Amino acid sequence: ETIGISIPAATHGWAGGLNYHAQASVARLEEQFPDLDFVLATASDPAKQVSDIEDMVATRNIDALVVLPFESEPLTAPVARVADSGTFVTVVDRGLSQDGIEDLYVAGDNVGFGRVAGEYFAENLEDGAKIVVLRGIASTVDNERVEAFNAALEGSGIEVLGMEHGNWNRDTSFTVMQDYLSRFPEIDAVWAADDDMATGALQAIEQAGRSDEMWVVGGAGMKEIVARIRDNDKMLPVDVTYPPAMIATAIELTAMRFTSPAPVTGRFIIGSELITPDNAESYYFEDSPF
Amino acid sequence: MTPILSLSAVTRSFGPVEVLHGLDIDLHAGEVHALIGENGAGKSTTMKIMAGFLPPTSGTVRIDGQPVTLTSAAEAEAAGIVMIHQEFNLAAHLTVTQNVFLGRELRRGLFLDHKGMRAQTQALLDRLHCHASPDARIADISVPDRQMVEIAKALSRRARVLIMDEPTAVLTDRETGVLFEQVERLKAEGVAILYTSHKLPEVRRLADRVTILRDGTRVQSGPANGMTEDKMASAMVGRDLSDLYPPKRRGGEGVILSAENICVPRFVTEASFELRQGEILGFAGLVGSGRTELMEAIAGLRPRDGIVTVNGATLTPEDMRGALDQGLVYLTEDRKECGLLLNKSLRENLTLLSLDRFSHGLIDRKAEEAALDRAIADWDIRIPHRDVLAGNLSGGNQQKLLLAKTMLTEPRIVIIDEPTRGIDIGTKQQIYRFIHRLAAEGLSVIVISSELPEVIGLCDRVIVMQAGRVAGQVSGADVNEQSIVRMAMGLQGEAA
Amino acid sequence: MTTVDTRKAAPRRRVNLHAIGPLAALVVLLLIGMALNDNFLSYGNLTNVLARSAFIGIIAVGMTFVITSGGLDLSVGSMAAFVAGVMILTMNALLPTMGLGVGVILVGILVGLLTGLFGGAINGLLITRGRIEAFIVTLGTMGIYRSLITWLADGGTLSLNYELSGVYRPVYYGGILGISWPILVFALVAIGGEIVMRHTRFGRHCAAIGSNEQVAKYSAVNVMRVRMATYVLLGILVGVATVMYVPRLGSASAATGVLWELEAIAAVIIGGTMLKGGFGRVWGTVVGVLILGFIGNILNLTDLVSPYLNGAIQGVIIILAVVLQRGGLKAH
Amino acid sequence: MTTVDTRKAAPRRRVNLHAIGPLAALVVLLLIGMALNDNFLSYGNLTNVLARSAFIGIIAVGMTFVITSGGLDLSVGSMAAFVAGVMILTMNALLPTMGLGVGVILVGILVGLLTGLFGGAINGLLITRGRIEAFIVTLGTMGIYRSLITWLADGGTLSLNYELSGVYRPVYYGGILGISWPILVFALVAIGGEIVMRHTRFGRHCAAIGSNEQVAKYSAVNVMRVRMATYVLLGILVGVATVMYVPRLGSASAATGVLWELEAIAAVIIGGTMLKGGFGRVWGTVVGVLILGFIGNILNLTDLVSPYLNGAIQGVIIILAVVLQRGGLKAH
Ligand SMILES: Nc1ncnc2c1ncn2[C@@H]1O[C@H](COP(=O)(O)OP(=O)(O)OP(=O)(O)O)[C@@H](O)[C@H]1O
Ligand SMILES: Nc1ncnc2c1ncn2[C@@H]1O[C@H](COP(=O)(O)OP(=O)(O)OP(=O)(O)O)[C@@H](O)[C@H]1O
Ligand SMILES: [Mg+2]
Ligand SMILES: [Mg+2]
Repeated sequence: ETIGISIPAATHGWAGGLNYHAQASVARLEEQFPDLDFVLATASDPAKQVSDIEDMVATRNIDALVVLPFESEPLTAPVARVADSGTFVTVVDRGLSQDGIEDLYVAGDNVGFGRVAGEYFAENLEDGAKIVVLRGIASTVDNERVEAFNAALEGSGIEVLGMEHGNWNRDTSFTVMQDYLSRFPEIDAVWAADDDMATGALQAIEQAGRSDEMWVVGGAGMKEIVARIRDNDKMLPVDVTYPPAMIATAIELTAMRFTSPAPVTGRFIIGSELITPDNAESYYFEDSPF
Repeated sequence: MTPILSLSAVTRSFGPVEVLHGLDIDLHAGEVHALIGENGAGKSTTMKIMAGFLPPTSGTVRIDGQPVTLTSAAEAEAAGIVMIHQEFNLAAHLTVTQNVFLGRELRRGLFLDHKGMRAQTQALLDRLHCHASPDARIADISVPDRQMVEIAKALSRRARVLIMDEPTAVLTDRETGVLFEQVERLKAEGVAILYTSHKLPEVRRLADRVTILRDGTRVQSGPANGMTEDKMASAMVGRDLSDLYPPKRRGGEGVILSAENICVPRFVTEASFELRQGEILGFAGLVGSGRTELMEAIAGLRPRDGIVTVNGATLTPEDMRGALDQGLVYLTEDRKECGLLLNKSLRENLTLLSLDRFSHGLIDRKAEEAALDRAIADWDIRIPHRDVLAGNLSGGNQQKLLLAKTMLTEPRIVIIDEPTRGIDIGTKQQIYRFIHRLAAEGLSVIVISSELPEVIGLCDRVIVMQAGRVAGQVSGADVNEQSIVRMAMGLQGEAA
Repeated sequence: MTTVDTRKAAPRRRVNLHAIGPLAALVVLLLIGMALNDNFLSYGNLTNVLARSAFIGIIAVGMTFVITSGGLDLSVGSMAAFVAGVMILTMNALLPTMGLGVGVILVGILVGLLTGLFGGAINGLLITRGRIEAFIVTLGTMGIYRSLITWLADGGTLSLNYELSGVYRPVYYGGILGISWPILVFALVAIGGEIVMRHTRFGRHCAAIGSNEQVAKYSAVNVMRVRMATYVLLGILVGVATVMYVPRLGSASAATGVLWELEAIAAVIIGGTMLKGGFGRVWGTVVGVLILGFIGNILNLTDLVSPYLNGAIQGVIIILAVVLQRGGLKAH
Repeated sequence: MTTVDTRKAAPRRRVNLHAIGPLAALVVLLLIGMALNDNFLSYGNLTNVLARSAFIGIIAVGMTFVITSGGLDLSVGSMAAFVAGVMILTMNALLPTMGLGVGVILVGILVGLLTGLFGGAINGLLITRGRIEAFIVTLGTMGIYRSLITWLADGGTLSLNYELSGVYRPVYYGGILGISWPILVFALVAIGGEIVMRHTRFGRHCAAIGSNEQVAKYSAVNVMRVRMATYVLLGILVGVATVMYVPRLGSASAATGVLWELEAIAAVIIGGTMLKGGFGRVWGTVVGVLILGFIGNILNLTDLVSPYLNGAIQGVIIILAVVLQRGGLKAH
């Protein structure tokens, strides 16, 4: 049997982690189950991803599809057609815009991601505290997270000074953070919504010599960040998980359908959890590139 | 005495076509050698081979008696051979100084010696009585000035052999005189000079030795004294050329075009004139007197003030299409920059101006080909093969193609700027006849020319411009060199 | 001398190579595809590749005219995204009043074409009347359209109403005689483009302007109007491409049409059109588009290499495709 | 003659507008920045903007030579990412044997410069010897380098060893006399570039080749060598830029240097260099880089508009900046 996997290309850190875990689990499973074939395609935009899926169906005769949609809406109809043709479909992370297409759904919790971060800010900052936000690439994922974050802040009296896009990119975030620092004499905390962005922001804060003034909360659970939390870095009190390893879970579950008698269907939501110095050790994976 | 530079049994082919067939030629120190021949005879090709720009297909190039293979212009230059191209060899974005010293910039240590180069350029320009600024970009100076810059560039290279391909084609008599002074000086210094021109009186005046080419073969070579212009002409063309100019004819009475108070900012001030039906009207004046700009303005190619009427209809400024619709067409003096698409085929060039005649929705390729056949026959365009790019035609044949392109619009009024620039004497005669035939058929022709004999021989009435103004006009018996020159120099006011 | 023969033969061989260069590259690519996968030449796969190449293809045909006349347009990708967004918003807005049906779709298509035309006209006006370098104008409008679609979509995705999607879908997935609509439209646009480029005044004038603007002006070519027309034509074709694209994905977002401009320009140049203008051929562009389309397809046919290296292989093939016509390019 | 004087004066007026156009745009931008935010002119903010513009700036200086001589290089952004990756891998690998210290960093810098030189040489060779259009060659190598860095980083991020980072940091964050190193290096490169462009044979020959390759060749300019040299120079400058970039974040990934090529080319053209070659000026490029840098900065310093529209404003300003020198562009 052939399993097709279609994921976004490694254009930023989290997607890089995703790519790593996808390839690692493919390698593992291919060894374990010589009967299983895998086709992995990475796409840099939704249209390319639809093309990839078309190619898998037309030329590789896939029996199952694991897809992490670049965007929900454009992928809905194409994936629905694959599902209609009897192929087993696993959707990862970003749900399709129609219910009931996929056989298996493995996802992170974007709303939870924003909420957990927002709640941490609300609990740990005083009324009137000032924060700045670095958003990701303009997308539905980013919107969901930011909305949930804002909702969690509601009533806390925390003032959001600015929300600019750091595009899940270290360089952009460094730049935006530098400019935040020039612009606002008083910043108490930064929500960087992604560990790559947090890395860039930390450098800018350090450069400005304002490390004592504020702390930063990132997201996703990047190795280096987790390590710093574990080591009680004052600037990085916590992190919110959004593990790219979910793709490995999805691939393995899909493979199980062909290798074990147990029927595999349903929804697996991987909650966003708070990494604190106390539990950081259990989120640290030495070998992962992310 | 061994010649400084010589070719023996040189042939050259472009694709399957051989254009030079076993040519021999010797250049001696302190001698001006003229190479003459019809358009497409192979003069430029010969010169390029001698200066290392083209390799010969077979045969030998010798310098001081030693066979050499010149693989680049740099090598030739190192051997003291410098060439002035018929096609301008200047970078349009660079300044005069930068062009003059291109490839051999003066330096002080690591850096360019701007002052030194500028001063030397200025000196060269002064020597050539050229008023272009050394800091002007080539794109911004006039065609004759560009030619002078080419000459300056060649002079600055201190050559042992100077090869000049039609250097005077775009020059007026005065500038030609300046150039010849320099040539005499170089000759006295022992430089060997190879030179070509379609202006036979010049050849007579300057050359010590004349080689005549016909269809890529040397038909005659010998000392210049004893060679009359007529002899040269008939040896070139292969037939006798009597009556270069057809008998003069007088235009009709009806005014077909009238221009009133035409002003072109920076170039022309309040010029007015009338053109009559069936007339050949000449425009004379020094280079820079604004003739070109005036005519471009009338033809809709430049912004202008003033009123132009053709057959009673007023032309809109800057609307060449509108002027064309009224039967008025202008043939540019700058065929490289304004006239032809050098990297396009003959067919595409020929029909570009009158494409609507060939397209009824789609372009009629057959009709185009037929038009090209006709143009090649009518204008005697010598081409190696039909698919040749316009830029690969010989200079004179390019001019013929341009004439053919313009006449394809079947105009009623033709303004021809420098009609015979780079055209051989035989074809010149044909063109003059052609212009006459047009006039006889009732067309009206304006001829702008810097060659006075041409204006005098061709036109019944001549308007003289000076410094952007109409200085006056002469007609009938007054059309002679003296009165025109006096007026052009501003020595005489409104005459007629 | 021996040199004679080689010299005689060389130019002719070169020109031919230039002519067939891109075709040869395409054939080689197809052979590789056949060798790698049995399904490569299947009806389904060919239809897939051709249909999805249609968007870039339609745009690239317009780009051929722009580049031939010495211009450039970097904004086509974001313009496509913007047009898609406008179409989707319009159709969604009209749905309540006009009801579900072909009417809404037709209005949407019209709006798409007009938006494209309008976008092209803005580029053209700034370039001809404003006399600003095409690179800068279209770099600017590229950013502007990309921003506008992000803003229209509020950072997310604009989706066509689901039922409307169903009505519109056949425009991408349907067809006649087994040939899907995008392929048909692409073929029509390409044939039309080839005819216009080679057999009409407009095409001739484009090449003339790109070759030497001054000469074109002296040949009574209305340089401004022709140049303007190339951008408007390209804008309309962006509209056409988007009209075919919307039913494929049913949505538009900031990620729509990213890097299409680069792909379109690459296709044009692989096809043998000169980036500096003066010479262009539409059939070459079509071949260029197919080359790019099949490269992507072939990379999906196998997993010979790490997916990380796909881009490298793509780069190598693009260069190789042009090396095949190297001798030809020299001829110019 | 009276006509002479007017004729001389007119072109000069135009040229002046062309000359000061970008400067005027920069000044307007600075005034807007001052009006919008008090901290705009602060030492800290200016240092930030200048230092972060330095990468693009250094590359854009090299790009000026490439474009002036009629070329183009789309690969600089991915080349920078690749160079950064190679540097980081080298330094990390040397750390155990060479021990923590300046030595490792110096070797890393050398490797960075050499990799850049090598990358530029490959582009140059393919373009000059292979006679392939620069657009295609560098589009190809752009994909290749981008893939290679993704592959080297295994899809993720390559990070410089933490202690080594500490040693290397001052190269970005340090400086002398209150001027940080990137700014100093940028200034040196810019001044050097300006001198080379205006006062050396090489610069002169670049313009000549871009203006008319045939003429340059006939004037005994070694066209191939000069063209090759422009790409090698650009490659080295990409190396220099990367040497300044790595200490900033100590990491490289597939996201490094994305779109730098577009920014660099835009800076060059905003600065008044002609895209088709023949005329280039380095100081203009520097102004162009600063314009782009300050646009981003100003947009971050205010929230006049939705951040979604930042790109649109950026686009509008780029076009406006060039409109300011429109009269000048007409002169060409
Ligand atoms: N690059 C080329 N490719 C093909 N044919 C060429 C090329 N260069 C010259 N020819 C042909 O060689 C022949 C001789 O041309 P050449 O320029 O030497 O003539 P010429 O004697 O200088 O004429 P003119 O007086 O018109 O300048 C012409 O038929 C021309 O078309
Ligand atoms: N682009 C330009 N910019 C500045 N000056 C120019 C430009 N073109 C031409 N000139 C100047 O304008 C003057 C008139 O040009 P032009 O030589 O065409 O006039 P003309 O009377 O037609 O003379 P001729 O036809 O004999 O050359 C010249 O002195 C020249 O220096
Ligand atoms: Mg000649
Ligand atoms: Mg004139």
